[in-house]
Amino acid sequence: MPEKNEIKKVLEIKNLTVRFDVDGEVVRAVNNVNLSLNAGQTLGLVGETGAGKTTTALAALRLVPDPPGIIESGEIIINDKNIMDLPVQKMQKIRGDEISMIFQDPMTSLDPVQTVGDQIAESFLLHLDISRQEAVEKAKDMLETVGIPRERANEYPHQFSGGMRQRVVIAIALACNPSILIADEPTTALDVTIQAQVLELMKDLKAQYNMAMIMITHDLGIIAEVCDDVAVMYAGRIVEQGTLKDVFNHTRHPYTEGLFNSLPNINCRVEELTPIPGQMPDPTNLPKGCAFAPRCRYATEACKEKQPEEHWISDTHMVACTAYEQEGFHIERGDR
Amino acid sequence: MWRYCLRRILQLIPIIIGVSFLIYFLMDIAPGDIVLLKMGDNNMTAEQIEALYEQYGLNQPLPVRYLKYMGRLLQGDLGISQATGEPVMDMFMARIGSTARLAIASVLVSIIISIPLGIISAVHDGTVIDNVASFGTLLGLSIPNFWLGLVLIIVFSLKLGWLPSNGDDGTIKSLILPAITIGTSLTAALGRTTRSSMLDVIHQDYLRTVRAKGASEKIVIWKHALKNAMIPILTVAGEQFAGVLGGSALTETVFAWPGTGRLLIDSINGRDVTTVTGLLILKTLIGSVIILIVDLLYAAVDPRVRARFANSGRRKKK
Amino acid sequence: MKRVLALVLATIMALSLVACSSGAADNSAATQADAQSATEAAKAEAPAATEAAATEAAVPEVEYKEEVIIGTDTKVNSLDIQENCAIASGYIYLMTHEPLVHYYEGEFFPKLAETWENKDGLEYTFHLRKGIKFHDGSEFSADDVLFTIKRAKENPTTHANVKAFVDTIESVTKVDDYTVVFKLTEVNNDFLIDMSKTGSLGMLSEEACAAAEDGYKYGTGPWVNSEFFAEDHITVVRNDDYWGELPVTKKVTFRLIPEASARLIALENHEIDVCIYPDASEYSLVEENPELDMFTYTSGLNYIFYNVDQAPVDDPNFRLALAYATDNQQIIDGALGGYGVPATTTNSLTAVSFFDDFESVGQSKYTRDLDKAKEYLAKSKYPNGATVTIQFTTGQREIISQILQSQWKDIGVTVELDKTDSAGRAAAKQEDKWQAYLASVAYTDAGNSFSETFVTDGGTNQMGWSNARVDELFKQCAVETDEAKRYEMYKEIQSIIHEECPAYPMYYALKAIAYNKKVSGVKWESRGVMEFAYAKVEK
Amino acid sequence: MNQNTVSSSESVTKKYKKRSQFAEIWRRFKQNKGAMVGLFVVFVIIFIAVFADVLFDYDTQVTAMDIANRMKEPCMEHLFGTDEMGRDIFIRVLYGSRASLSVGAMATLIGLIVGMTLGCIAGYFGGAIEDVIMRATDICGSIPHILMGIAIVSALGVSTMNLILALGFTSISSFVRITRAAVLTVRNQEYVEAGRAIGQSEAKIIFSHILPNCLSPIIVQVTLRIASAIVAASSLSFLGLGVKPPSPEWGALLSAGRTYVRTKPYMTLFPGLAIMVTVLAFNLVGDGLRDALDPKLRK
Repeated sequence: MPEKNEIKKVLEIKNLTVRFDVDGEVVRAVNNVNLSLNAGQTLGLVGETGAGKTTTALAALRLVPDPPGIIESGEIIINDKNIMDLPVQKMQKIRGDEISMIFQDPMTSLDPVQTVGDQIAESFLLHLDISRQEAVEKAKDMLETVGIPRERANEYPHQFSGGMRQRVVIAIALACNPSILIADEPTTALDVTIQAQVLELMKDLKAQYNMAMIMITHDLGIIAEVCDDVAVMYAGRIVEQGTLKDVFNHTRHPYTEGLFNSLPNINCRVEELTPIPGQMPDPTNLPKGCAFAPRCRYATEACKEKQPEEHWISDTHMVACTAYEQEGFHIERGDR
Repeated sequence: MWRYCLRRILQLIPIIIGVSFLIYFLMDIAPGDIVLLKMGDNNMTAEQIEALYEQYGLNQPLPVRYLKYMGRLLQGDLGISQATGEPVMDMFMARIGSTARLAIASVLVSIIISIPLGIISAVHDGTVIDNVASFGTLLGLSIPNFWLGLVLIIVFSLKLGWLPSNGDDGTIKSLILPAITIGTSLTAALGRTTRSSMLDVIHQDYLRTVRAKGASEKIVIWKHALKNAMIPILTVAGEQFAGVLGGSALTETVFAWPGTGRLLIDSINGRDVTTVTGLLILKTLIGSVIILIVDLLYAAVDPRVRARFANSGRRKKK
Repeated sequence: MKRVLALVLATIMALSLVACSSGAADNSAATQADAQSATEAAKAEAPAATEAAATEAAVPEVEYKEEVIIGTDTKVNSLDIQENCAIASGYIYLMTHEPLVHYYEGEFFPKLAETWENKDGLEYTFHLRKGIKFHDGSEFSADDVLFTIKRAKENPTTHANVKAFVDTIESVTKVDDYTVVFKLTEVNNDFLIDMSKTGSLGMLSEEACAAAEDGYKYGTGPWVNSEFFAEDHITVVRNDDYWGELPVTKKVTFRLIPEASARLIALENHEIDVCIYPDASEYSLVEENPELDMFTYTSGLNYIFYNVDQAPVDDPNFRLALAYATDNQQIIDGALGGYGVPATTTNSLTAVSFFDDFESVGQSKYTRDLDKAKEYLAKSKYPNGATVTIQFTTGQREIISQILQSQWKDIGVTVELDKTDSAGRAAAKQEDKWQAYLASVAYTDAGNSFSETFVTDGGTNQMGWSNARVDELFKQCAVETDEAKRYEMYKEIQSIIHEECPAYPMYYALKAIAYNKKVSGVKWESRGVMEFAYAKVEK
Repeated sequence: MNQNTVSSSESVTKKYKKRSQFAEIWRRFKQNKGAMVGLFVVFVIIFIAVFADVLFDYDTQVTAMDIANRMKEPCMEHLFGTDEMGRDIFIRVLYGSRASLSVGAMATLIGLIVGMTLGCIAGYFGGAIEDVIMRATDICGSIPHILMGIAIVSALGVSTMNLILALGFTSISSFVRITRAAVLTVRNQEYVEAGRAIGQSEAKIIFSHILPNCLSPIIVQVTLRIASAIVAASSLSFLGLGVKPPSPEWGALLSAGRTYVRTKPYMTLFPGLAIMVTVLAFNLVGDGLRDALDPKLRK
């Protein structure tokens, strides 16, 4: 995607650190994360389960459950407002109106005892000064927009299939035309065929509504399909960030490389899958140095001692890896 | 749904047979009987006693008496009180109104206290607020009922003169004190259920969806969470209602409340087997019907249950 | 002991005088009236009462409430007056039903019989009042008297006391519609007192009883049974066709409030006008309350009954050992808060036959004297002590039995407590499985009244005790007309009982009825059989 | 709950696997301050109950009357005052813990043993036996407990043993239901299948596999039941169906003092408080245990 520096930033996350205090122990979920999102842009956030993707997204809506979650530091700026300073009522006005979120599991994201029409209408009622009747009408319109016949507004979630429910969730999220949509693994829980339909729908709607979107996923295929930019998270940190091309074709971080290596390659089926050895470190007890170092085949003593710093390879491409302090270091997966 | 109701009502038959037999048996092994009681401290000749036993039909062995009773019961006849000569059904009808009013008011008191406290507890799970709120719901349970009743009478009737101290004059005023006395003893169970049911619900994804819409916590908790947490709460409230309908004899005694509980205790003391058995059968019936109604209420609360009812008459398993 | 007794009696008198001051007009009018001129008296009664009321409240006219509410403690199970002898039911029966003769504080007054004659103590002729109607409209006549006695004799649910009395009536014959003759099986000096008991011998309507199963609820009294709801209330409404003086009040409700504290609170709270039996511990609250007053009287005699067929209480010496180990005053202080009179003999305090000067006949009174108690114990079959089970039913007796437990321990007698309910007691008695039982018996003032406890197979002879000499003496007393000779025989009876101690007299409880000072017109009665027929409450 | 924390608590559990299950429960229980206070109070009361006869002499201090000193207001000599027979209420309340606790505990024990056995049989064997047991349970459960208690004590006569029997009988149905439900959930788990596969006897399977795995709801029920049995005992005392005098059971003290509720309020206040504190403590412990034993309710 060509660079457009003048485009408005709709979301900026600066130095975000989130921890959870669970049973007297501290879980470091998000550490010093920086992200920014321009209007109309789609950012992919990739990482293993537990990398801190969802927490980062929830923080953007200030929905990190508290207790036990605590946003230790950081600024989150939505449309030029630092939401960390906003009173609760103001924040509620922003949620759903300026920033929306779609959750992973459509089976559990809908209130089982309210009709889907009412659940969509609630969004309108919360943000627009309209009557209930009007809101219900608008909700029905919205259902049509996501491809569900409007007559079904009076039905309950249990009468819908998974894919349909996710459409309802999307309708709720998009009801008030937010400028930012965060989609947290929106297709993971769906059948493969439905996945494609839902993704297609999201792409269409994104274009139609001209939203910025953060697509959280661990599926690199989805990233390739819908995203402009990619950020890779590991143990609560962003380890590599850049345009789709930067990250996919000019991979720099050993972890990103590991991710690609663990994907089956249809073009080269002889190649054996090489999963990343070991497991993600215990977030209550992160290593002093690079969190990936214990699993990293390039790791040096320095990696274990020191937190990696950001290395900017280009204006758009960042990698956080200590190894790049050495002259001439490169990983195996070269530029493609 | 009708099939479901019918099935539930049919299931009552063995229960009623069991209850009536158990009570008949217990009353039979209890020392003394209505004849000896009528004699009181006085001496009677053997013939006189024999005549009385015959008059009350007590000269027959237990199985015969029981079968006779059941035979009449089959025809819907609950028999005639041995102590007063009135039909048991009439005695029950004369008192059930007071008891029902008291039961409704008590459960309302319980709901008013325990649901908010249970919710607060759940929302502030694990904090000091949770502890205080849980403590609050437990308090009523820990105070012996009759003592609380007497203290309430002293404070609100005697010292403050706000409320009548006893009796049922049909007004809300006379209901308040006995309802508080019973209601507070119910808060623990209902509050506990509310708390755990809310805790189950409160971390559900759909509440996050509602929050993400921009809804305030008030809407999240009271509109979405509470409605979802309602089934266990309804169950307990229904059981409590049935329970108070069945027996609040102590409070009825303290407040001189003309309900069925006192009638039952007096009948037990008076060894009035017909009345005791009849009352307990009626209580069992009413209690079961209430619990059935609560089950049907689930459908009103939860569309999934509604769907299950609509789909088949199969037995619902929770 | 005597001083205390005198003091208490004085208090009772004073209290009852005060209480009766407003109703005194009725009483004095009634006292003046003699048997022959009863009709005139009834006529004279009304103006006397109005006169008194007029002088009392000359300036402002006193207005009365339409309803009097009386809080009671005992459930009345039935309105059948022949089935029940409890005082609580008596309150109601006294208002709705009338006997032939009325008895009040030692004197007889005509009621449904205008006059009566007695021939040789065995034959009584009653001349009935004419033109009296039952509540159901049927007319009162000699047939109803015959029916009432017949029903009492034949109905299996008739209370044993009533039955015992009617069994002494050999026959009742109708001379004409308004004259009946009673023939007795034996002379009974107390016949008229027994006849006056409303509970047993209020007149029932033959017609009403034939028409309806609950025809017994229709009497001839100034009040008509209206609502009957045993656990809550019993209401009577004024009988506007009453032959005598009409009450001012239109409705009297007896509300059952089982808890004593709650009942008194209801009185203080103006929810009821009269509170039957407040708890003794709360008498002080009544005394401190300027709005309230109290009528106190000594009620029945509280006994320890011994089952004389059961070891170890089968031995008189053992029973006497227990008697001399017991301290009545401690029982009264501990269980009754001091509101009781220690009993010294087995008779009513106010009975003409009362005798307790046992020193004069070479005996000694029962006082706690451990040496004497141990002496008797040593003489008994159980010189090393034994275990006695005390059976009891109500709360107060629970404390008494604990006090006895504590007292008797001092002579090496162990007490087991057996708490039961009245049905349990009835069963124990029937099966003869008990040793000692705490109970009270209320006697009338009649000399012979305590016989029912001590003659062989007497109505309240729970002990199974039988003494030929006592039986003989009671029989003689009933027919003896010389007062002095009779008293000598009563002395001997009480002395024999004292020596054998089949029943140990503990105390006479001081009972009370608290009421709002605005209440007047209640006929307080020293035995506790209050008449609320003319009760009224100032607005 | 958000997926981060879920995964992290998974790893937490993993990490503490080496700790015993008991230590884990205890750790969670400790965090509940209310439950800890309750536990402390329960221990104090049990301590007093166990050593009551060491601290006081039953004959001379607990039941001996002293009419001269009756109805003394609370003072230094008699901390809680004296009753109508002049007995020290403080000593009677302390000694009463023995009677009250043993009534509560014994009654619960009866309910537990009978109820657990029947519940186990019903849940494990199923079929006709289950039907019979559950119908019988429904019958007993459908009669209000307090009325059932009244009927039983009236029938058997007033005594401490009969009170315990009555309260025990009424608590059977809840134990049957709870045990059966718990057994049903573990009956078909793999480790039970495994036991069956290697030919263990039914009894062995029940006692070594099934029961230990459904203990937690039963333990919670036990603590709550003890509390409610103490309250129920006081209710029956009020109706004159409690323990035999002169036992200083709290319900009996409360009931005996009720006529003096206005003139001598301390006579009911202290036994009332004793019941309240004990019942509260047991309930707090029960609730705490419930939370500690059932981690899915917690975060």
